[in-house]
Amino acid sequence: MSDVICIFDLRRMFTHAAEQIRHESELLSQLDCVGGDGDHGTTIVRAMEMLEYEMNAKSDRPLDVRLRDAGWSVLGVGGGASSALLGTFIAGMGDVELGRECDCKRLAAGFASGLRAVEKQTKAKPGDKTMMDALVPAVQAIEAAAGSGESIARALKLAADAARSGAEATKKMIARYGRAKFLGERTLGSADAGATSIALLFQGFSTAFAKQKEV
Amino acid sequence: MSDVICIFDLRRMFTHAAEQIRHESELLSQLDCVGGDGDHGTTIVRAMEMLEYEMNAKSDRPLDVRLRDAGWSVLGVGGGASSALLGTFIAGMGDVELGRECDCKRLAAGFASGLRAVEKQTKAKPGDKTMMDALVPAVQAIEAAAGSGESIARALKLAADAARSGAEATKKMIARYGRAKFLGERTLGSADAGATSIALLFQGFSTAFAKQKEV
Amino acid sequence: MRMKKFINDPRQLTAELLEGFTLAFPRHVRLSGTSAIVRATPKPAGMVRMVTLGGSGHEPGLSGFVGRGMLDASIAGEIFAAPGAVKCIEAIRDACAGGEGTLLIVLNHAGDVLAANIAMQAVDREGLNVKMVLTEEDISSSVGDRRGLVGCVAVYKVAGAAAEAGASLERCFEVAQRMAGNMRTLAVAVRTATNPVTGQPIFELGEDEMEIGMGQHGEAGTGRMRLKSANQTAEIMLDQLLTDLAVSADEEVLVILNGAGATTLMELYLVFRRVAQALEAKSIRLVRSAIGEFITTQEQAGFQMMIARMDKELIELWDAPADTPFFKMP
Amino acid sequence: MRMKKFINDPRQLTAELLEGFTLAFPRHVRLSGTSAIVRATPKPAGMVRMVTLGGSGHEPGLSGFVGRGMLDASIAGEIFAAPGAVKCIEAIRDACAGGEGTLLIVLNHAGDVLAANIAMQAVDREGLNVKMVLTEEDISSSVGDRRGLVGCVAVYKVAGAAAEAGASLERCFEVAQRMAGNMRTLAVAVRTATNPVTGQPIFELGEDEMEIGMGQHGEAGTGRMRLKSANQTAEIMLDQLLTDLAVSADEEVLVILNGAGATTLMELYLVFRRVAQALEAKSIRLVRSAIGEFITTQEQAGFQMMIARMDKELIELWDAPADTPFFKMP
Ligand SMILES: Nc1ncnc2c1ncn2[C@@H]1O[C@H](COP(=O)(O)OP(=O)(O)O)[C@@H](O)[C@H]1O
Ligand SMILES: Nc1ncnc2c1ncn2[C@@H]1O[C@H](COP(=O)(O)OP(=O)(O)O)[C@@H](O)[C@H]1O
Ligand SMILES: [Mg+2]
Ligand SMILES: [Mg+2]
Ligand SMILES: [Mg+2]
Ligand SMILES: [Mg+2]
Repeated sequence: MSDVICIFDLRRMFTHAAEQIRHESELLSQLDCVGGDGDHGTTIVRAMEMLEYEMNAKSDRPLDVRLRDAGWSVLGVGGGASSALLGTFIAGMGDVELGRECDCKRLAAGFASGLRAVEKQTKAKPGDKTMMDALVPAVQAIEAAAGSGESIARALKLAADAARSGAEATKKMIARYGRAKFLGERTLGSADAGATSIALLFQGFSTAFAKQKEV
Repeated sequence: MSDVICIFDLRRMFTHAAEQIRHESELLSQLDCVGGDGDHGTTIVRAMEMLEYEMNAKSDRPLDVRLRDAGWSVLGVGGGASSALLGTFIAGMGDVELGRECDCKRLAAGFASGLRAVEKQTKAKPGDKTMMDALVPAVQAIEAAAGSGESIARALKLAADAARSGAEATKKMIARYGRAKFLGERTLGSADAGATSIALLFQGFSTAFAKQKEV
Repeated sequence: MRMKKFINDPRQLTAELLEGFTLAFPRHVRLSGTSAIVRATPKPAGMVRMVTLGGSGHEPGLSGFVGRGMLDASIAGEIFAAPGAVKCIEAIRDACAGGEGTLLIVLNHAGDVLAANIAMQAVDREGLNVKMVLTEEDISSSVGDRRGLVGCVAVYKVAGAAAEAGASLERCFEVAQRMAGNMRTLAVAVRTATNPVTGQPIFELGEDEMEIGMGQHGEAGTGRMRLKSANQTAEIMLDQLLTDLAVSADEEVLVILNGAGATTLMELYLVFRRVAQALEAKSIRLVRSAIGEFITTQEQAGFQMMIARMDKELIELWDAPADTPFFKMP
Repeated sequence: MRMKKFINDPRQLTAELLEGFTLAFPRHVRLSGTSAIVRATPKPAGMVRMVTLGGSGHEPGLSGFVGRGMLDASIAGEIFAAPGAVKCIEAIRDACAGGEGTLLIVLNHAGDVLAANIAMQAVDREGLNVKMVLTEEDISSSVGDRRGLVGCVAVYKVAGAAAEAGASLERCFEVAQRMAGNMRTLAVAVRTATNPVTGQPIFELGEDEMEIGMGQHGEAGTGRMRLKSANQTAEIMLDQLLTDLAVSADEEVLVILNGAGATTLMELYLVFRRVAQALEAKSIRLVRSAIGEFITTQEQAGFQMMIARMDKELIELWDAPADTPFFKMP
């Protein structure tokens, strides 16, 4: 069996990711209290549940179409800055052709395309204490892993690790985007809410995949 | 020296009474919290300070005129139910002629006249848990004392005692007038705010007079 | 809960707030003497004047409804305290000087009624043409001596419209009485206010308690219970109001929801939604409504629900133009 | 402070509040789709449409200003959350279908701007005639990326009046930009709000602390200090605003005081009084004002002070008739 993912894998990835995020939703809202409006847990769970729902819908369209539609659905439900960016990311993944099955290289191209879409909407870069601190290294890790011929499971594991370190690093940063940017030094010491949920997203992707391969 | 009071006595009476009430103003507001709006201390102090001010004004008008004007001044400043009734009481004292000096009998007639004026404005009777529970027995005590030839100091002492017992008795009553009437049994156990301040008023009248006579 | 308010010297509070209010609405109102808020542009001579009185601390409160189509004057007392009777006498005299008689609208609270009665006795002796209407619609107390709550605003509106249209004093009085007799209010609170002068809360409610039957000044009510949802609270209150007013199917009603201070409009919308649904289910016709903060109780959390039976004429008067600081009808 | 609110299922909160709102103001508004509040009676064809967007939980908030003379549509998000970009695209399409182009007014908050940008890219691709204005007047942050606070209401008012009078999209845009560029706002809080969905306060202030520079959703500010009097607070805030806007003597200004939720109108009057006195002392002419609750932050205690430089045309547009649920000009 070749190393590819199909809609069933994608479905499991999003189910696991939603699970992770739901589980930490109170923490995510608390992190958003530091400089934001204290609702990130609520908004990101709403977005994740929409993605889960879309991935579970019956349809035999290619993965890119599924992702694009799912991303736009998130852009439909609304939920602040994080949903707009997450929706853009997922929809953007579908801007490259993925077919009904795709290998690690294609998948990495999809993630890279999603990141490009996000970068069109925000000027935030790693270091600005936003979800970009987790998203950018995660996508780079997948690309690197795919480039050196790693398996999908391995690539996602590396992405999850990169996202987690990226989120962790936001603790030492001062926010420059989002609601928290007005607070300056006060945001030092606690992690960015959006970066933390992106780390959970990739952790969910990874564990879902790891588990599947163990079977 | 015959047993009469003049404007200097009246002045001292109101100064002492205002002093007593000011001293207990927090307690009076607290008592008003039970069934009322928690402001009796504030309103009654405002009224007493107006009376003090009026009594201290330079003028050689007769006592009845002084009292009538002072009462109407209280009706001018405003301050809820208690000021309206206190103002009416003091103004009503001036409805009988008191001259520039008056003896115990005349003074008792003045108090009785004040009470009649109040009774025209409220249907509350002793037993209804209002200031009437202190005011009615106080005035009756002065009248009785004057009738049996007691001194002014003694009459005011008896009035103060009667007012205090009357106020004390309101603890066992259920309010039937004023803001507290809507609360029924909840008002059991604590004294009526207005009755308590009337007791302090007469206590002030009495101590002022007692002190003067000691000199 | 410690008081946290933007105030200056508490003894100057009322004077300063009246000054601020008149500075904020120069097109509508001005201060006459120390405590009467009157229209910036008086009504033409020969028309009935509408006057009310009551304590401050309920902003927008009574004075917020002085203006074309509603009140001509509002006599403001100190915080939570009736104005002095003398002030009332002066304001009524002024009103009578300009108009064809004066309608005095008084909310049934001991202090206000005492001041109004003393004033009425005085102006009667002077032979002035004044009639008084008492609003007493709080169903938490028994018939015969009920408190006046937000319902006065409806009375100001309809009687004010009649006066503005040139009706006689008798006619304005009749309209005011009809409105007053056809309305019922009930208040609920979940958190009480602090008195801005004493700095103290009047009483405290438990962490998960609410109380139905509150007074206008944070006076405790008679129906303490566990905090309920918006829907349940709406139903409990509406049922009591409809029963007391004996409303039957096909009748037309006005509903006013009056926020106490801290309760959000968001919550009032939720409550209103259920009221509208419940009325619809009973085939009672919700013909008019007003939702907002009209007569508040400092930063108390809770609201008043008023329901009134309307007839064709009352609806027309409700719809008539009004232009006051806090109630406008185009 | 435990949350005590009259709500039902928190997940249904926004849907229920929009339903309650439209039930309460049937003469002014109706719901289009799930989350666009539009005028009950649309503007005649061939006129510019005014559209805004933003999260709920700020009632009356943006949707409270939909009606004649102000907005044509308001796209409501969930509590404190921008609406979805797709909803914005749909609402702008609808607006453009009826009118001569659409002016989209967006408060500068990351989520709102992201949604608006995605929507603008989409409708631009469709060739629709839409222009966007960003309001960013919160002086607590540095120039270039300031938050949008209550100032949007002034923009709705003047640009809405221009649109109502038949001005072109370019003209409405120019008016909106001029108003937006000439206004400055600063917020203060003494007690924070609880989020109605999570039930949690965003942060807590000490017993005798206040904080200047608060955001619109209870986001912490940057100027924590001891609680001050009404006069002192008014002076501190006004000075910062006047300096930032560089107002000089004889200029004409509009002042808006926007209550955060629990702070009483009584307190706002006191603050307003001092603002009026201070402006007078500086010979700055206070030509218009608005005082009340326009865009709230749940039961937060505090307020926003907005000051704007006005010119003859802006004043005329401010004075033009408006009839919306929470802003009326006769
Ligand atoms: N301009 C931006 N660019 C990138 N990320 C952003 C931006 N604004 C906000 N974010 C991210 O969104 C998170 C907050 O999301 P959320 O609380 O759901 O939305 P909102 O801030 O609208 O309430 C922040 O922690 C940050 O990671
Ligand atoms: N109708 C009445 N008759 C007699 N006394 C009354 C009446 N109403 C109120 N009071 C007295 O007034 C007191 C409350 O006074 P106060 O708090 O100053 O005024 P308010 O009730 O207007 O706030 C009550 O404790 C009671 O003694
Ligand atoms: Mg947030
Ligand atoms: Mg009282
Ligand atoms: Mg009082
Ligand atoms: Mg948010």
